[in-house]
Amino acid sequence: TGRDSDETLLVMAAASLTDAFGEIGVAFEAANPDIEVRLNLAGSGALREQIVQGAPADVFASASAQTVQALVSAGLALSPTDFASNELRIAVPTGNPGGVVGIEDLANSELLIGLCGAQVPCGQFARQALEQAGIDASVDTNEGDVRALLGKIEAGELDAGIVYASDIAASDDVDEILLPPTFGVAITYPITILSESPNPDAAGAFVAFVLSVEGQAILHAYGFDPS
Amino acid sequence: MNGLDAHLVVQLAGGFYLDVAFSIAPGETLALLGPNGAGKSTAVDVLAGLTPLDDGHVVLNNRVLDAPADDVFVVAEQRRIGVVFQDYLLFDHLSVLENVMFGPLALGERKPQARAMANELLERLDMQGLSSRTPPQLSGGQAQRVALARALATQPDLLLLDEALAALDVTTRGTLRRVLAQHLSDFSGPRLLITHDPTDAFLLADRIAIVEDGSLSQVGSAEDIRRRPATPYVAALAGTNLLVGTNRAGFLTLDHHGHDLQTADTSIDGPVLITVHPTAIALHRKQPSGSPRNTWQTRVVSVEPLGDTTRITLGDPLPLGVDITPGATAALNLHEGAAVWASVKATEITVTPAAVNVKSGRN
Amino acid sequence: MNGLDAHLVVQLAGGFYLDVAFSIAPGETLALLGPNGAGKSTAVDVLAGLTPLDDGHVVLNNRVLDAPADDVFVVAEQRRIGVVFQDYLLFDHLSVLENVMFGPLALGERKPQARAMANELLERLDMQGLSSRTPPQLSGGQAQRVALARALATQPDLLLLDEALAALDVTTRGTLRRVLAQHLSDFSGPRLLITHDPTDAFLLADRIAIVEDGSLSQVGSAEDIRRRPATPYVAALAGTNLLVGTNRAGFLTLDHHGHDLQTADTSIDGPVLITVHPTAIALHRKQPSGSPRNTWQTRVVSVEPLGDTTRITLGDPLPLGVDITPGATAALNLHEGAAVWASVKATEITVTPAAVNVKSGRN
Amino acid sequence: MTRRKIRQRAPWPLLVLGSLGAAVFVLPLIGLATRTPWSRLRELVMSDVVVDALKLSLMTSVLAAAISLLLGVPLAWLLARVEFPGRRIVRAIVTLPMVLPPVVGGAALLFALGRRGVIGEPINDATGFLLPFSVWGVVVANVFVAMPFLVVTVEGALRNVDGRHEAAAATLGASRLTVFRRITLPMIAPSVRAGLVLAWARALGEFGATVTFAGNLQGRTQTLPLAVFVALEQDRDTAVAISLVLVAVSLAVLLLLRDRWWSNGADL
Amino acid sequence: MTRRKIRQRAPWPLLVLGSLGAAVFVLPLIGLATRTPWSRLRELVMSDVVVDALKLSLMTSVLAAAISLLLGVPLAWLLARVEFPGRRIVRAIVTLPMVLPPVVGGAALLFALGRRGVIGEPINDATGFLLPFSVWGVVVANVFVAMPFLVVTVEGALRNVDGRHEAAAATLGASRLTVFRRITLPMIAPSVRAGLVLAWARALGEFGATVTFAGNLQGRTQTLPLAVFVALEQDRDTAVAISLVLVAVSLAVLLLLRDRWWSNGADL
Ligand SMILES: Nc1ncnc2c1ncn2[C@@H]1O[C@H](COP(=O)(O)OP(=O)(O)OP(=O)(O)O)[C@@H](O)[C@H]1O
Ligand SMILES: Nc1ncnc2c1ncn2[C@@H]1O[C@H](COP(=O)(O)OP(=O)(O)OP(=O)(O)O)[C@@H](O)[C@H]1O
Ligand SMILES: [Mg+2]
Ligand SMILES: [Mg+2]
Repeated sequence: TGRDSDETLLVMAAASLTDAFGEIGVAFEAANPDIEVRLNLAGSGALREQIVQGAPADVFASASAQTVQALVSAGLALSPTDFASNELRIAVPTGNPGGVVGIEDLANSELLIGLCGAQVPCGQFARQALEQAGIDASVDTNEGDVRALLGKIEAGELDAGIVYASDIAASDDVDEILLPPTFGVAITYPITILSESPNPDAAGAFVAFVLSVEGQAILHAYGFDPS
Repeated sequence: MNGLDAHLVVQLAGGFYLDVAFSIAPGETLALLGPNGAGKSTAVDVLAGLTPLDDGHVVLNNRVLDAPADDVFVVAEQRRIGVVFQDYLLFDHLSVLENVMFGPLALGERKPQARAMANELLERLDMQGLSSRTPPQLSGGQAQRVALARALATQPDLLLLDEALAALDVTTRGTLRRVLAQHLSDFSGPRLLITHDPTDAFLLADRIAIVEDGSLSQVGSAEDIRRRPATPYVAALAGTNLLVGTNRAGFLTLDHHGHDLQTADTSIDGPVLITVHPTAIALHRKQPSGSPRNTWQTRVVSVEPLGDTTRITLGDPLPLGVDITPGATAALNLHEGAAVWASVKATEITVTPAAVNVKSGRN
Repeated sequence: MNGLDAHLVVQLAGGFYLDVAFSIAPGETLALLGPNGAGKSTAVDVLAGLTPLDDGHVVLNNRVLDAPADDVFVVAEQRRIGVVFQDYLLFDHLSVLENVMFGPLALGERKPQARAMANELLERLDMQGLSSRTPPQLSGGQAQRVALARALATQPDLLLLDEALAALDVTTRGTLRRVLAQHLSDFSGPRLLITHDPTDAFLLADRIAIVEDGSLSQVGSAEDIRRRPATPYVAALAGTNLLVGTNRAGFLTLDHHGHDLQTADTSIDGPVLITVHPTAIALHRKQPSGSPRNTWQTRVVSVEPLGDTTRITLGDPLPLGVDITPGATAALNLHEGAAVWASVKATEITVTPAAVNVKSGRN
Repeated sequence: MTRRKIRQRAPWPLLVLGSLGAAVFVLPLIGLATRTPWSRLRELVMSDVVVDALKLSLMTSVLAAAISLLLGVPLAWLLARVEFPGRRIVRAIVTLPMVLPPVVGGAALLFALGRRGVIGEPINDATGFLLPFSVWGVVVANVFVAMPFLVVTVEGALRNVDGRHEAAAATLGASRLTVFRRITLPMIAPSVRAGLVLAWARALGEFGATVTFAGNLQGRTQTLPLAVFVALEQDRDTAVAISLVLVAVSLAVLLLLRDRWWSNGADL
Repeated sequence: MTRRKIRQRAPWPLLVLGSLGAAVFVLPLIGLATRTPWSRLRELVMSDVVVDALKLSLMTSVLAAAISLLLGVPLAWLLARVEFPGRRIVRAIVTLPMVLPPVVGGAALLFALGRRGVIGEPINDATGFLLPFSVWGVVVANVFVAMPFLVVTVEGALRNVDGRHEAAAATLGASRLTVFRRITLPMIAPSVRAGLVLAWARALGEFGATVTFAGNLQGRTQTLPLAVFVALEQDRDTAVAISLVLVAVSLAVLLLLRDRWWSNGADL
């Protein structure tokens, strides 16, 4: 991406959007040759901190409505739009060595069970699902993000864990176990233009592109459902 | 006054207390001698500014360097005092040449000049071939010569030599004594020479000060020291015998020994120091009948061949050292434990008033 | 054989090459003397197992300790060789007592026994009051005594003393010489004593070996060394004069000087070493007319008062040292540059065949 | 009479540079202080989560420092004093945990010691023992990231020591082990202490390798840095508050320690 | 004749403990190696992203190490040699970045030097200069986390040095600065080198403070560890591959360096 551009657009994106936004960025640049997209990828919390501290960013795509809401209340972000949704699944290592059948098995203390931490969206959704199922899971670790959790399941270090459908789609080394639809929780990804954006027009164009058919198609390819 | 004027009072942590006062005129060499642990190296540290005084003063060429009472303290690097440390303290990471150049460079000398000066000094000390070695690659005596060269290279106002010749071999020692004598007479500042070797002191010093257990016990010329030793240590240094006693009209009562002596010197009455030179004592197998009024029987404690002479040590009642020729030793068949008669003429027994307190001479 | 049998061949990085062979019988003390940088400390390192041999061997009491040809090398800690290092190498983090106890404890001695032994040794070396100090809190001489005590405490099979008395004051030196003589005669192993002080060597050693520039130049009794010095260094050590020349029926042609001498000894023809004792040379203001056949005119180069005698150094044609009394010095009005006549009897000039290669005596 | 102290004056270039250096550390601390919710601090910090994490952190960091000392000092000695084939490579490998992002380090530990790891799998099959998700996993992760600091520091110090004193000890009959314990170690004591402090501090602050290798469970494997990380995603104030606990603990420990054995009593 | 080398034998307790210590580092490396996609390695590693990140990492870590050296050695000297009020506190503060989770350290830097920071705001208002999200931000973050290792190592070494040689230099007329440069520094050179290696390695591996303070922008602030982080979210193989690049770089640098000045040429 070494070509000359008139404008540089700084997009803060949650780490779980790395692949999808990488491709969206390339496609957006192709459509808008005078705009160069730079992605700043980190945990939603770290991104929020950087925005609060005055990062010269234009767009914020988060995995958590809460994070964005905090910025909106602080007057740092305009009102967000949901651009994608997702579902929860139980992931087990290929071959299911723990013999996990359903959500009840997560209460089995013989198995090594992992969840996302309660501080991150996937952890919050997983806990909602467990609560609805009335299961008191025997958790061995609360991972920092869904990728870390999935990594340990892929490696066979954990017998099972609750992750997003999009993550399972991206992995070759896990099998999935569907959760009954009644336990489904609404998982949405908000995107917003930041109030102090140096390039509000380009930012608007980028958000529009994400919401466009082309953008949604890319997201779908990476396992996200439309919002 | 010009030269050094020092009154050093220091209390060290272990309990050692130094309190000595002396001055050295410009161009004068004072030798400081004393038993191990007497405080000589401590005095060097204080003069050089490495240990601050607790009391007293150090004044060099009218410049006050240390005076606790007036809260004056000049740091070492501003004193212009050259030191040869007893343990050399060479810089192991620098070559011999760089060690010697260090001082001149630190004082702002240009590199070529510093190198020339260092090379010249090293040559004078017979070290020219070794200038690219580092100190760990030197022998003990070579290291000492580097330390000497390093101290001389700064052309200091005061030179402190703490046993600067101790590790040298006899020939180098002779050479260096000459080099040093030469250098010392060129050099107009005062200098302090610490040594355990009376020969060094006698040859190189104008005056000798004896420090024992933290205070001065005697100060004087080499002649004074040799003729009138004030303590057993000084007597040993001068190679003579020293006894303590009381003179009553030529009759000497000894303080620590049960034998009386007679001296020809009746001028002093009261407590005296008694000196008997080792060559003044004659030994006999049988009781001698001649003139010596001082005659007693004793046993030989040790026989030490010292080259041209043999040193005989006598036992009770008077523990004296006697020097006789190896021939006489053989003729008298002297050996450890042999019974002998000793005699000494009254005229050979010198007495001096016991003005100075006599110390044990060792701590 | 029992005792030490050593042939040391070592090449150091800087170019120094040591090749010496000697043996020491059990109970015998060999003194190793030599100029600075001759290789004495290197020999100590090799014997102690700190520097491996390049060739030769070290055999102690029939046990091969180092033999490169047979690929034998016994590490230092299994040699039972006690060393007093020239630079002491005391352990600064341990107290004086702990330094001395270190060896016995390392060898498996119980603590109380080790402490008792250490205390006894320290007392014998007059250090009892200082046992809780650490080495940096000691004077130079005190540190040396601790090094000595530490080496003696292990009761080694071989004792190596590298200038173990150099930093001691005269009185302690005397005491320690006695302590050491006592200890050495108690101790049945061989010992090697390195020193620059001929007195130490003459008093403590049974035999003397002279090493110069990495090889032995003379080995013999104190008497041999004194009477028949083989090199200028040994002559200086013995306090005598040495010249090199050729004898033809009593007529001596000198190698480096333009003056001939006559000797009474006509038994040796060819290259000889010529010894003239400093007291055998007479000085006169006018040309003497008596018997001495060897008479020449010269100038005084230096006058050094040495206590009982004065050492006069003569200039060309023969650079000889002369010892006369201070009285005679005054009577003859000798001073630097004074013109004098010197004479020496033909019977006082000793010659020995020049068997040993004469070295410069300094590196 | 008390000993007069001569004031050492620092040359100005050192003073200027050193002060700049200190500013690098003091400024962020001021930054942190300005954003600290001082009024709510007590309440934020006195939670179960923080107390559990603090206990665990202290225990595991001290254990890790101790293990680093036990294994690291001998390793440093081998690297500094014994010539063996591949010494240089081992030495370089020792510094890898410093370079490797801790998360990758944690992953490497999993690959080696995890349930499916090269070593971990046979051990787990044979004994049922499992390092990850246990306190011991935290300790192992801490040792892995912290020990290099000790090893490098101690090895540097060992190279500073001239071997003559050790040789002297050998002539007194001391075995190499005795020489090491009674001569070498005391001679380099200040550097061993420095290395120990470094290793302990690094272990106390360790996050990435721990979370990856040992997981994150309150009371079992959630150390203070992990608690901070969790809090960062939820509520910055809590995160800052927990960080201050961390800072306070290490300050307290360092201040206490130094008095005793850092400065040999000659300190201010 | 070449000098005979006497083989040093290591006492077995040191050998056992030291080998165990080495195992702590070698095992994870083996773990990593077993999971490395060797066949795809070249392809994974030769991407723009990795090349950009490698360049940036080398530059910023070397700069950070250099700055740490420049400021850290004088700071260590002040701490070891000059008595000033609050010395112990400054010394403890210096070790804080080791204890603070790097993410918190990064936040503290933001609080101090960010656009809204205590110092950063006035500076930004006056000059428009902004540290975060710039290369200099990466360097500052690296210095902050890396310098303590140098300071602690060097201070430990300074306390090992006996002052008599420095005193001897002073009697030769050398100012305190000259003594420092020409005597003190050379005497502790091995420890300075050790500290420099520690600092450089720590800077090379730095992640948390950088991502928080400087952001994660490819080509500007995305260092290798940040690239690893991004890759971890995408594809573990790439992450492992980039980590190996990191390992290779540091191995190469360390192996090259040591030959020259670590071991003073006396090495294997
Ligand atoms: N750092 C120190 N702390 C406490 N006491 C010390 C210290 N250094 C030396 N001493 C003691 O002070 C006294 C004087 O020591 P100093 O080194 O001045 O003796 P010295 O006259 O030079 O002896 P030597 O002839 O043996 O070198 C000794 O008793 C010694 O033990
Ligand atoms: N580590 C070394 N590397 C290279 N050369 C050395 C080393 N140590 C000593 N030498 C050289 O070897 C020679 C012999 O040194 P050694 O220390 O054995 O002399 P020495 O006879 O003990 O002298 P001194 O009486 O001065 O102590 C000297 O020329 C010295 O410079
Ligand atoms: Mg002394
Ligand atoms: Mg020697």
